Amino acid sequence: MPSKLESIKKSIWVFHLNTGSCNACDIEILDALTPFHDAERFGVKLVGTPRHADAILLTGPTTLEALPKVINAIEASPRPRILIALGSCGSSGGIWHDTYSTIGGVNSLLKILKERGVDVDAIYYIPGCPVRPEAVLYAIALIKGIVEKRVKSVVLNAE
Amino acid sequence: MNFIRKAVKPAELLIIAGKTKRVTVKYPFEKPILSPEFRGSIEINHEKCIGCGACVNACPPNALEFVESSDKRTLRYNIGRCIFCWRCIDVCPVNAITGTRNFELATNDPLDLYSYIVHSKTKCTSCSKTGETVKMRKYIMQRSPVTENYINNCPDCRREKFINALSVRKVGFVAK
Amino acid sequence: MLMDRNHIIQEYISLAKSLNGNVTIDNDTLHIIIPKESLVEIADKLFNKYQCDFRTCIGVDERPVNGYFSMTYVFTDNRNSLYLLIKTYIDSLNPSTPSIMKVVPAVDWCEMEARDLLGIEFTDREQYKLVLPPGWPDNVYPLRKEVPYNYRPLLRGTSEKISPSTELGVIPIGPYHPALHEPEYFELYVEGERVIDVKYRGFHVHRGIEKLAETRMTYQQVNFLAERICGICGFEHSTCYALAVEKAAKLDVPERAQYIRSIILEVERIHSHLLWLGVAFHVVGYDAGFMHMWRIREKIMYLAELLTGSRKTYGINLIGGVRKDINEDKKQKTLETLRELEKEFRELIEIAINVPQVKKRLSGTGLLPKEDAVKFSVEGPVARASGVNKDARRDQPYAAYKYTSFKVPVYTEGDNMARALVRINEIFESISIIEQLLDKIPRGPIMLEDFDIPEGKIGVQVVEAPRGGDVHFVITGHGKPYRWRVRAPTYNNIPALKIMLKDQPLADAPLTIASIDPCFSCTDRILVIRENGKREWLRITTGV
Amino acid sequence: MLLVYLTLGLIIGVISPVFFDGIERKLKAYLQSRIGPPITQTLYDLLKLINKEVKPIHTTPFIVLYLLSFISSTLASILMVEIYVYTGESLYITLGLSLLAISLTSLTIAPLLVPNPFSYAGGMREVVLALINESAFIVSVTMYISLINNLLQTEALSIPLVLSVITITITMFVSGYALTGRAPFDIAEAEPELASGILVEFSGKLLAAYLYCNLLKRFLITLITAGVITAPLIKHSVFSLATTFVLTVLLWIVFAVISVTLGRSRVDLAPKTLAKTYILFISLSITGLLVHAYG
Repeated sequence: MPSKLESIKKSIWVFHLNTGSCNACDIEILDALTPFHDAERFGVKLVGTPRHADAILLTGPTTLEALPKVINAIEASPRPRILIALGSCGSSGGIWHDTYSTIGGVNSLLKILKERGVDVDAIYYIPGCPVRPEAVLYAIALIKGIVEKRVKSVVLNAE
Repeated sequence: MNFIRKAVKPAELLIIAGKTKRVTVKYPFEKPILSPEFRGSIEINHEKCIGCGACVNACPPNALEFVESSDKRTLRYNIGRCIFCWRCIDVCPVNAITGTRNFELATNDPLDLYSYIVHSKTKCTSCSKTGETVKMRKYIMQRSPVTENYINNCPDCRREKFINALSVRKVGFVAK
Repeated sequence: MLMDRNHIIQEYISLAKSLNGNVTIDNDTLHIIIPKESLVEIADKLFNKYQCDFRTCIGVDERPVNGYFSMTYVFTDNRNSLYLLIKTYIDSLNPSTPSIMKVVPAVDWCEMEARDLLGIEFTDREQYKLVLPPGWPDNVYPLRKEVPYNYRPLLRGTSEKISPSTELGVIPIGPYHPALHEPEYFELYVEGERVIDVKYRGFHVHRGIEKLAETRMTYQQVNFLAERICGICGFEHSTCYALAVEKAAKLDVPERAQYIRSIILEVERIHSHLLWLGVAFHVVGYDAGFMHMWRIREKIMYLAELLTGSRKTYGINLIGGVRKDINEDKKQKTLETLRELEKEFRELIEIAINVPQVKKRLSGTGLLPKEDAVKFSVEGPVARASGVNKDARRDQPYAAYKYTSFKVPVYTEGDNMARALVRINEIFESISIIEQLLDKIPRGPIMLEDFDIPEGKIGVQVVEAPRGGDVHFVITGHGKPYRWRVRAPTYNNIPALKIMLKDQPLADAPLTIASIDPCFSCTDRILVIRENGKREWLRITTGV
Repeated sequence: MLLVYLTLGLIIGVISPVFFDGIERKLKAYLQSRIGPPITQTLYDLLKLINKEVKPIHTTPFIVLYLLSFISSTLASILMVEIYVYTGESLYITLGLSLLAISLTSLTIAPLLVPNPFSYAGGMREVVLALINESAFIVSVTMYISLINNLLQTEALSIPLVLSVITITITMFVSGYALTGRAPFDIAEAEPELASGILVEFSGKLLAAYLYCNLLKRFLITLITAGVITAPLIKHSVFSLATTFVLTVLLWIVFAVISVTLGRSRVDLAPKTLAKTYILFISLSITGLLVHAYG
């Protein structure tokens, strides 16, 4: 639904979910809103309830304890909604990607969401450990289409 | 008097605001505030990399991993899992890994997060089992006085040959 | 003083001997092995008679080594800089031991954690599930050596539905809030706007750190893992881990490295306290204060990046030293930044603390009397605001703190204002500590070359994090720790919240919860009515 | 001619709150040393919300009904205030104030219909605040009009009367400010403890409608305050209408600046402080009036 996503580009309201992260990303998200970085100039706002959210920020490898609540929160947010996996833990489980009490990043979560029939309109990944506030701003600019995607997969032959 | 001064104290915030003015850096339209020491993503030079696996052993979150197949050994770098500690740079014996100050890594495609360096594996001349990477073997040969014959075998064959040679010398034949 | 210390050590030894204990002394640590029958008595004596500080307890699966489980209780004698490790062996077939909760109330959680993770039963107390998620299979104890670290059970019934409730007096408060730490969930029972009871459910971030360290990781990798226990005071954790291993292995780390560690620790303390003040202002709705506090904090973040290479999770600690040096240029820059910071902070905090709403809502709320503070063994600014004078930097000097002089601010009011004031004073102290350290920093290497770590040695270390004492306990193993136990200060502080929240206005609950600086605020729990008319509680208790 | 002005005024009344809010956010951002969102941001927010899915609550129809009643009575009230400013007939301001009472009531009730503890707690707080402020505001506005007319008619300057006018003006400003739900008095939304309180369950169009209603409420209250100040002073009809609008913007900005420097109050503190202030100032004003009349 690209046309629907177009409508949220000018005002992205974000609900922040800590799914078991170490808080470094969480404070950097907050930092992105403070004077030096000021994400609000892009229309970004942190909201207090998933009902108002356009984007759900996931920071953390999604612990088993947090999993049901994460699913509920995503389900509770109205569509169109985007998911933003933040930091190395969010993107792919990070340093905890295979421990006993996590499900290891957003990819496993997406599978579970699919099983439950919870749709997400787009997913963005922001690597970083922790994510710099500028990296958050870059991702927002990417969502809004201001900047070009710079990272891409390369396959190189050693010989 | 003191009472009034205290009452209007909160308004002094306006003075501070007036003094500091705007501090916002207009990233991405301006350059970000980045210290010269910042650790960003790493770059692996595929020409220098020998596929030894020192970085794979040192990497705390397993962002650098080997993906093995019968004749290829692929070094996979997962930026999505990298914690940017640069331990791999510390341990790389051939300085193939360099650090950058790049943090603009956001993407909407999970496949973008992976990059690969494909190494061919050596084959044992005796048993066709595959072993370390070709470049790793070259690296070892340049640095240590081992014969090509010796190193072209896999460790199993090497041991077997050694035992055989030993038994030939001691008892004159190879026990089956 | 030295006489005194020897005298008290003798007293501890005779106490242990009288209870059939076995004592070995290792520098500042007394290892006391005691039969489990005498456990309660010795804990009672140490905690109540000698007024030792209870830090944590550790369950260890020693079956591969000697066929027993063991429990170790860490006490510290703050006046004499002594660590007392009370260890008892527990039969592996029927793992059960008396609980010391009657005499040391603060042991509550860590005993339950040992029960969850190792399957040790505790008699004479109420037992409940604490750490593991609901639906975790019985008889699987992740910290037992035979369980693989990446064992993932199939969990069923993951959606948490509570029976339909019309009670509007229950206000769920949990953590999704900006700048908060561990996701925690509080259920506040309110009468009008007054809190009458509190229920707590935490451990949403149980990620299996301890298990990971003793399986997949190596000694040097664990530093980076330790740093990710907490994103705000991570460097304290990695320092604490490194110091504990170095203590166990008796490594002589270069002085310069210790100085650099102390400097970075103080930088982190300043950033953490500024963050807390900002968040506290945000919680009381004073957003301008929050913004300006974080504007000031940005300088410290830049400084941290300059000194270490990363804004957070600095990643410069290794066992044996640090990875980045501080050169003359950086030193000047640091001093300059600190001077600016001090000036701006002084200006701003004076204004912020005088905002009528901030002042009114901080003073007199979230009271924690001294007796309760001692009973729950609370840590850090929470303890110091309630008149408990303890600070590991002074009591158990580590890194380079013995070369500095600083004041430990102590207030007796025990309210949120006192906790804020402790933190404000500590920022000024930290600035002065960094200046002293930079002034005195010796030349030399920053990393110990070539060392090995013997197996089976025990190291325990307390490091004063911004929120209180971190405790790390390490038993060395082959190439990696055999057992690594971490206790963060918030672990002891949260149970005290029950006292602090009771009879408070609901509006101050987030502030009070934030005041212990797990600074988290609220959660949503949303009642949705499904299309089929079924009522269902959605609990969105996750978040920061 | 009047009809043209009024239609114009009404259109301004409908659209401008959205941009006023944009200005307020920009100003706040400036006082927090940052750039802040563009002035059109609130408009973007509302447009986006309109395009979003609505998560249904079973009481939605009632809430919509209350919001409709709010919007209609508010627009009628704006019209009445404009006519008052244009003509100077105090009958119209009386009508405007009674319409204000209706509209505030509908807006206060709406969140109480949401089956959620946060919303309920927030709603109750709103009711407590509204009870105190609404009456204080209406009383002070009516008193202000009669007092200022009295003052303008008296030949010699009467100090008790001036004092009386000053105290009642302060009451009017304070209660008006409190009614707009800004900083110390935004306890109903109280994000940290109540997860946006009264707004917690609203989503999509419903949220857009509710947020817009709140902006409209702010505008109406600011407009009334500006209107009663201008009307007795400037008699020229169109000019006084224009002045009222300018004054509305200025007042809005002043309120915004005040709200930056303050924190959020508590539900047990705010009504007490407010009630004390109102009782003190209104009785002072009455005393002043009595002294003027009989002294």
